[in-house]
Order: sequence, then structure tokens, then C-alpha cells
Amino acid sequence: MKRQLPLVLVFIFGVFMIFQYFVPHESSEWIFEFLLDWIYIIGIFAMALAIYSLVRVSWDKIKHRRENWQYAVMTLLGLFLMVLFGFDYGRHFFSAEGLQNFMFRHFFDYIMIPIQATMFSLLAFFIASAAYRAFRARSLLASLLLISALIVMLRFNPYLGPVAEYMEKTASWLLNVPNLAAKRGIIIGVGLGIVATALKVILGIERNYLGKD
Amino acid sequence: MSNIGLIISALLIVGGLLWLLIRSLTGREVERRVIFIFIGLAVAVPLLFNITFSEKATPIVKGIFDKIENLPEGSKILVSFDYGPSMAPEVEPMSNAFVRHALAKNHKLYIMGLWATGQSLAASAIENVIKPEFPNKVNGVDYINIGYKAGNQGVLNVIITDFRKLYATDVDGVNLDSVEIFHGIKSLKDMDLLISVGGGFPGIKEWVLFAADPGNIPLAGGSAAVSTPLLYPYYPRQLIGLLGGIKGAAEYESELKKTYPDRFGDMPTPGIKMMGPQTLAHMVVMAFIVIGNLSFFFAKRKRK
Amino acid sequence: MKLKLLIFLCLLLFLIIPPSWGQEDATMENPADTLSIPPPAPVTNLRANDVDNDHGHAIEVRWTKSVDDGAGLNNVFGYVVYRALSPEGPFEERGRVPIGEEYYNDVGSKEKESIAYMPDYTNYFYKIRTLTSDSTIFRDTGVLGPVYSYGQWFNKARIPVLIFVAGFLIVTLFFISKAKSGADLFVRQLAGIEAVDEAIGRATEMGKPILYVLGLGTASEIATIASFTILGRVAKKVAEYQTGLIVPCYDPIVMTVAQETVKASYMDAGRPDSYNDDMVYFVTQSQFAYVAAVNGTMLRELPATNIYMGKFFAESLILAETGALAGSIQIAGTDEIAQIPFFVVACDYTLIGEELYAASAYLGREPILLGSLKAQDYAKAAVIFIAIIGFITVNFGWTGFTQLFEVPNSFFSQLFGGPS
Amino acid sequence: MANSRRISQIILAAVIILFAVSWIIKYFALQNEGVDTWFSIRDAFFITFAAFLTLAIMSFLYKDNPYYKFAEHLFVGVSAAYWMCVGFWSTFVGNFIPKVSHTLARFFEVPPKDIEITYFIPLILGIMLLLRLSSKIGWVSRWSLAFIVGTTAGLNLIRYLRTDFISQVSNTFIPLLVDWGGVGPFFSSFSLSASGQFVMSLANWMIFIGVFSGLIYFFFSKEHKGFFGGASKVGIWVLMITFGASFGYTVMGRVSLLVGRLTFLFQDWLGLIS
Repeated sequence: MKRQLPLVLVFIFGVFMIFQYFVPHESSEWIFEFLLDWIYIIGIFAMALAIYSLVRVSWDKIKHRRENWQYAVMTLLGLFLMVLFGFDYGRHFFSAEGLQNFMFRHFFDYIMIPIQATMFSLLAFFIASAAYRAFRARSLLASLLLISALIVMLRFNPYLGPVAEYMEKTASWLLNVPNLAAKRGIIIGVGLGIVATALKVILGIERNYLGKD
Repeated sequence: MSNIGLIISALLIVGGLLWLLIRSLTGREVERRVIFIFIGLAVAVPLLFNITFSEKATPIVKGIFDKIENLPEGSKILVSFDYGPSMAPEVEPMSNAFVRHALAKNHKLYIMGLWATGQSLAASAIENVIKPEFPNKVNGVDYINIGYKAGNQGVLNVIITDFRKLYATDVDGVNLDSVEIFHGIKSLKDMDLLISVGGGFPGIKEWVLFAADPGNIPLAGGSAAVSTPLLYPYYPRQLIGLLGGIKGAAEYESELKKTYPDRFGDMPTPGIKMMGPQTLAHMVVMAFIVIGNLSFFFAKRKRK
Repeated sequence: MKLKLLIFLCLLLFLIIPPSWGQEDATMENPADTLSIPPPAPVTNLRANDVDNDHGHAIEVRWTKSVDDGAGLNNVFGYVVYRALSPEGPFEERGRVPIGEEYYNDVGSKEKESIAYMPDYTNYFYKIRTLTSDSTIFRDTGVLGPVYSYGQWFNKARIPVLIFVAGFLIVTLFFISKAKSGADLFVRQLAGIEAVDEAIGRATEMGKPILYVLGLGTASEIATIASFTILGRVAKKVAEYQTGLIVPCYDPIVMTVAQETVKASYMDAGRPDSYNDDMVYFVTQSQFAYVAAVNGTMLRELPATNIYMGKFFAESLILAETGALAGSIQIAGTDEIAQIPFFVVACDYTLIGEELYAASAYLGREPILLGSLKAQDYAKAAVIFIAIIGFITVNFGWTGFTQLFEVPNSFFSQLFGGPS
Repeated sequence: MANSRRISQIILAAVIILFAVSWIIKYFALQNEGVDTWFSIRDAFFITFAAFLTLAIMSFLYKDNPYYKFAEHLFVGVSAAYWMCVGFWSTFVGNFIPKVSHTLARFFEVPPKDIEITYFIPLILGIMLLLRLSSKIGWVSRWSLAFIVGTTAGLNLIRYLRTDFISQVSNTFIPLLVDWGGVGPFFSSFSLSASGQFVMSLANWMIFIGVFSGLIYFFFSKEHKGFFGGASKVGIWVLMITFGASFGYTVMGRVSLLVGRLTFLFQDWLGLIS
């Protein structure tokens, strides 16, 4: 019951989804769409568990006055306010108005978007520090990495003169030809890895994600 | 004022890099925060002081410029807006530059789009570029916007034989038969140059396969950086030229400015502007790679 | 047992083959007026049938193009496909086809509410109009029909996929049974895997925790499932060594599964008391908020080792650079091709693509799992073999073999776009 | 210790004053543009706060600090709630409620649809998932997990096989001699241009060799020795060249992001550039 039934469920649904692919008939499509819908709905319940986890970890921090507990207050405050706005207040309580709520939108536009975009833009700095640290001609492999990166970046040097055209061509060749070959090799390997892993899961060979008694 | 700032910051960046370079000869490493400062400066300074670099047009860009330049006055040029708002920052400078160049040379300009979103972007190009900068040009005589039709490459399949099978009117609902610019125009084959600006599907590739190749019409393109490498193989056989990403746009803009200093001396050049931080940041990253290798090399020698 | 069931079901599917190929020749009629443009010859050999290998709601109409299309009078401008519910009409336009083309797929919606709804098993009648540049001059064919659409029970176009799945399954099961019977299966060393063991030992010595990041994938990504199995092995060793483990999660379901996995590993290691649910916790489902939080954790907890396994997107480099700043040993593995370069550059060890999927077998060292690795290798050998044949046939201009591998798109591909 | 506390207090005060001043200046700037008093106060606050958060995140580059911690924790809370609300309204209320209860649908003001019994199954599975919180019958949550993992494993097995695997294998069937018309024409029209026959053929050779050496690199049950060693070495070379090129190519996109952020600071907040 605790261990066997879940494995049987994995097997049944896994095999069904494989067969579904070979059956174009409407009824198979119909079940397929249902199953996917269900996963989204279960996801909402999982979201409740997740928020519970976030609140509990933050609350524990505050209760036991662990290091940086003050900031956990900010997390809970942000969460609480955003939920309040998202579920709307006043007149439109409990209608889909929630997502259109003025403060909800403003928190999104003026807190989430700026932080998100700034986090993303940190990449400009990190890409430079990573390049400095790693692009060194230590070995043949590292040199290949370094040289091809340099060739592609050199296109942005305005003082190349007549060489510019060849740089451009070499760079686009690098991005077209070896790139395509390497990607294909990786994708074929990954495809096999995915099929093998999925089979192991469906056949119940790989099962430790289902826990133990 | 801005010149002083420019000189100071240039000294800071170049001097700082030189100093780091000399330090690296003794095998010393650069601290991460120093790299961060340089990247920050390399992006911020060109933005603040409007630093631009002279872009020299590569042959692939020059190919388009020369074509528009050398066509006899009154030639027919069609520009297709095949992009949406998300791609616009990168490719809008290109379509604007093409429009400017074509009208400045007194060519006839035909505007259309294979993307539904292209129609409104084309309209904004007319509002923001043509009307204020070329007040003498008349809609329906010197330029026309025939807009978007659904059907992706299917549209090209049809208009390569006959425009009027799909396009009865322009975007304003004016019958094509009644506008001067469409007199004697039957199909795409009557155009002297096609230009597709975009970077997705349908885009330049479809123009090559369904219009330029079968109709044997010269085609030029402007594409977002992501899809540019995939289009290079078409140059120079099927594409007379290609602007790749913001860099291509900048090269075209600087070519325009250089050739027509009076006319386009103070036109907005978003491409060149965007290239300032890009160029400087790339050079700083490359400089740090060089510094890193030097310090690695000398540290190794020292140990020996 | 399971294998027998599978084979049985495979055979069953082969037996179901759809009937019918409704084909009728249409007669020509309806001469147009004789004006400046002479009316073109109509299309001939008109035929229609249900579109094969689909869910129904679509009819394929084929014809031989008019003799005046591109030749003869050369005045054809395209074709219009008309459809009606009775031979008398009324006919409605279904689509237009440019010159040179000789087919049209009349595809309707399967949704009853949709205006494009096209019911199955309903008799339809078709005719094709050949157009000229003058809209008043055209030529119609006779009415063809009745034809109806219906869904199939087996998609024959996908037989190559079925053969591959079955073949792979058999090879996998063969090697697993071989491994179970005690045959020694050799696998070469992978540096990234050796490093995991080492890293856990190092963390124990330093008295610092291990940070395990499952990536941004949902539980539906196989990369994430592979990451669960690796997490299981890592957690077991962590439990044995009594080191700390931190698993911040991005997706709610992933968090739930990860908790179950880690708990099971602690039980396996005989230390169920050392486990608590706060080791595996939820952060947020927003990409960069998650990154911000994990970055903070790295600099505050200073983990001895950071392990990144699963699906990663733009955040890969932010995580890996911050980890390098914190001085942690970093081991990464992802199948997201665009991110592999960043991990290779910034991490100490990187499992590239397929190596991620092999990792759990390596870490577990169970013969069953090693058996499946062997099967993967044989499949790769088969790919190389097939590709060489394909390659030779293409170079000799023989396309039949290549066409075997062209699997038409289904609504699958429309349902799922990949993340960016 | 006391000293460093003192310094951080001074910095905090300075930061607060600075942003308060910026708020006021922004308020006047907005009012000059003809914005309503109340709206100017509000919008000026939001823009200033967004600028503060931007700088707080950037301060992480120097080192971890209270401002970064503040922004980080706030962001975590707000974004978690954001996605919860989106999930609740779009999936739960939008997709689920109308199919299970007309009363609830009316309550949430969404158009009810035909009741579908099958939708009670995910409801039950969802509730089983919530039972995790009970230590006694927490194991029933595994049923829900089993359902999700099984379904998606089967789905992905097929999906990758078709799109990634088979299409990539068949794409490798490429002619090694592009437009081959015999030895004579090949040499007479020899050119080094990118779309020329020679370069195209060379590219196809490269792709062919790259794919195969890459695949051999991924062999697990063969030692990298002899022929396998040589081929896998070529494989890793091709991989490294590719990784370097994509790294170099990405720099441009990342710099654009930073340009975007700095433009926000210089233009929307400080008004230094137009």
C-alpha cells in the first residue's frame, strides 16, 4: 500500500502516456488533456504546502531569533501584503479582480520587476569576472575555449580595419558549424539519457524519490 | 562639460587597465571588484557622456548601402516590417535607417509586413520618421503602407505574381489602382530592391526562398543578432547584404551620417548609441582576458 | 511480467489498422463566359479522403493541376476549395491555394463550441474552382463526395518511434538482467562523479554544509527527476557522514518530492532522526528571487560544496560565480545546452548533457542501474550506425531511408513550447 | 564591534536621507510635468523605491550587506505571493472551480461550465498531497506524486524521442559533397566564399565528424583509449570551441541588460539623460 501502489500508479500512467502518443484518436487526446490539467490543479495544492514551508522556516527564524531574523520579517511582510492585495480588498473581495488590483500591479511593477531585472543584469559583471578567471591558456582545452570566445568577441572591436570582415565570417562560422555539430551530439545523448531515465522510473527501477517506509 | 567628463573617464578606464596590465607582469591577480568597477564604468560612461565609436561598415553592410545609393532616382524599394515590439529595440533602428536612406535618395518606398505587429510599427515609422523628417513626401506618391496580410510565406507566393490578388487597398483603405505610386506595379518582380527587417518566422529566410530566389529580385535584410548567424550562408548569393543586430544598425547609421553630413548630421542614431556601451564593455572584457593570461603566464615563469 | 504486458500491448496496437480510402473521380462542367481572358481548364483527377494518422476533423483534398497552370494558356491564378453538406450546396469557401499546388487539407476544430467545428462521420461534398486574374472568369469542377473524416486508433507515421522505444526497452531489460546475474559491467570514470564523494568528505572535515540546487525545472522535467536520484545518493552519504545539507527549492512539487527523497535517504543510512523537513525548503517560484535567496545563502552559510543538478537557465552563471566567490567546490550538471558553457567556465566539475543522466547510476553503483548505462551506449552505437547508413544513402541520393525518420508533428509540439 | 555598528548606523541614516531627498526632488519634478499632487507623491515614491532596490541588489557586487538582504527577503516574500495569487486565480478559480461547483463559481464571479466528475480526482489527489503534514498518514501523498511523476515520465520519454532525438539523427544525414557535379566543375568553380561549394562541403564534413566524435565522447562503457580515445578527444575539442563561442556571443545580450538597468537609473530616476 505505502510503496507498491505508488509504483503501480507510476507504471500505469507512464505506459498510458507512451501509448497515447501512438493513438491519434480523440478519446486518447481527451484523456491526455485531462491528465495534464490535473497536474496543474494538484500543483495548486503543492503551492499551499510550499507557502507553508516558506512561512514556517521564516517564522522559526524569528521565533528563535536566529541570525538575520529581522529580514525574515520582511519576507513575511511582503508575502502577507501581496496576498492581501492579490485577494483584493473592499468592494471586489473574491473576484478575479485580485490580479488587477492596483497595489498588486504596483508591487509587481516597482518591486518585482526592478529587482528581477537588476539580478539579471548582474550577469554583465559576472560574465566578465568568469571570463577573467577561467579563460587562461592552461591547457589545450582551455585555450580552445579562450580562442573561440575571443574571436567571437573581437567583432565588437571598431579598430580592426580590413580584418573585421574575416572576423565576422569566422565568428559566424564558429556559431554555425562546430556549434551545430556539438549541439547535435549533446542533444542525441541527452535524448537517450532522458529515455533511459524515464524508462527506469516507469519500470520502478529508480524509486528513491517515492520515499521509504 | 561633457568633454571633460569624457576625457576623465577615458583616462580612468584606459589608465586603470594599463596599470593593471603592468601589475599583471609581476604575476599579480586582479580582484573581482576591480573588474566589476571597470564593467560598470564601461557601460555607464558611454551612456552618460554619449560616447560613440566610429563604425566602419563591413562589406556585408556596405552592400546594401551602395545598392540604395546607386539605384537611379525613383527606383522602387519595398521594406517589409517583419517583427514585433520585443524585437523592436534591436531592429527598429535598421528599418528607420532604410526608410531615411530610400526617401533621401528620392526612391519610391513601399511598406508592408508579414507580421501582424509589423503594421503598427510601420505606422509609427511613418509618424515618427517620414512625416517630421520628410514633410515634402506625399503618401501615395512617394511612399505607401500596404500593411499586413495573414498567410506568412503564402503572402509572398501570391504577391510575387500579383499584388492586387491580396492587397486591394493600402492600410487607409485607398484602392491601389487609384494611387499614383502603384501605377504600373503588378507584382514584387516590378520592385528594384526588397528589404526585409525582422528576425523570426516569417522573415528574411522566407523572403529568400519565396520571393527573391524565384523572382530573381535583389534582397537585403536586417535581422536580430540571435538569428543572424543562420542567415550568413545566404550572403552574397541570395542576399546582397545583411545588417546583423544592433552592430549592423550602427554601421549603417554611421555610413548614412558620413555620406550625408548635412541631411543626417543630427538624426537620432539609437544603433550607434547602443553600440557605445557594447563596444567598450567588450573591449574591457577582452582586456581582462589578456591581463589574466599575462599574470598567469608570468606567475608560472616566476615559480619556475 | 511487466515486459510481457508491454509486448502484448504493442502487438495489439499493430493489429488496429484504419480502413477506407474514399476516392472518386469528378467530372468537369460549368464553362465560363468567353471574355477577354479565355477560361482555364479545370483541375482533374479530384479526390478526397480522411487525413490519415490524426484525431479526425480533417479531410485531405487532392487534384491534378489545371493544364493551364504554368503551361498551356498560362492564365491560372490559384484554386479555391469549396465544401458543402449536400451536393446541391450551398458551397462555402474553405481555403485558397496558390498555383502549382495540388492538395488542400481541410482542417476543422474538434471543439463543439468553436465556429470552425467540423464533425466526424458527416458527409461533405467538395468542388475546386480554378481562378484567373479576372474574378469573373473561372472554372469549377464537378461535385465530389460524399467524404467524411474520422479519428484513427494508431498513428502509422510513428512506427519508427515505436520500434525505437521497444528496441531500447528490450536492450535495457537484457542488460539489467545480465547485471543482476552478476556479470561485471565496466564503466569508465567520470571526473565530476568522483568529485562528489570527495566533496562530501571535504565538507565533513570543514564542518560545513553541502548546498544542493535542483534547478528551475518542474517535476515534469526528466532532468529534475534525474536530479532527485542524484540527491538521494548525495543525501545518503551526507547522512552517513553527519554533514549538513541545504536544499532550497523553486517548485512546490519539486520541494515535496525532494523532501520525500532526502527523508528516504536518511532512513537508508540509518539516521532518520537527523532528518527534518527544514533541510528541504521552498523559496519562491520566481527565477531571480530564487537566485537572490540562494546567493545570500551561499555567502552566509559558506557551504563547502555546491551541487547544481537539473534544469538551469540564465541564472546558472550568477549562481556559479557567487559560489566561486564563497570559495565552495562546485559541481554542476545540466542538459540545458545554452547554460553548459557557463557551468564549464565557472565550476570545478561539470557533467555535460547525458552525463547528468548517468550520474545516479554511477553514484549508486547498483548493477541494475549500470545495466541501463550499457543500454544507452548500445543505443548510441546504433545511432552512429543508422546515421552512417543515412549518410551514405543521402550521398547516393537515395531518400527512402531518410524519409523513415521524418515523424510528422502532432498537437504535442503545439502544446509544449520549450522554456527560454 | 561597537564602532562598526556605529558606522553602519551612520550609513543607514545617510541612505535614508538621500532617498528621502530624492523622493522630494522627484515629487517636484513630476509636479512640474503637471501631475496631480497625490499622484506625484505616490509615483515619486514608487520610482525612488525601485531605484533604491536596484542599487541595493547591485551593492551585492561589493559584498553581502543589509541592503541586499532587505531587498532579497522582500523580493522572496512578494514573488512567492505573486505566483500563488496567479496560480490561484488563473488555474484554480479559472480552470478548476467552474467545472466542479456552480455555487463556488458564482461566488468567484466566473462563468460556470458543465460539471465534470473527473475533476474531483485531482481534488482528491491534491488533498492527499496536503496530508503530508500529518505524520501518520503522510504516506498517501506519495500517490499524488506517483501520478505526477508517472504521467510526466511517459510524456517526456516520447516527447524528447521525437523532437530531439529522431529529428537530430535524421538531420545528420547530410551530403558530404554539396551540389557535386564532378571533379572538373569542382575545381573550375573553386571559391572560398561562405556559400561556395567547397566551404559548404567542408562545413558538412565538420558537422559529421563533430557529431560522431561528440557521441563517442559520451560513451560510458568504453575506456577513452586507442581509437575511442582519439575520437573522444576530437569530441571534447569541438565541445570546447562551441562553449567558448557561445560564451563570447552571450556577452552582448548581458551588456544590453545592464544598459537597460542603468538607463532606468540615469533616465527615469535621476533624469540625467534623455
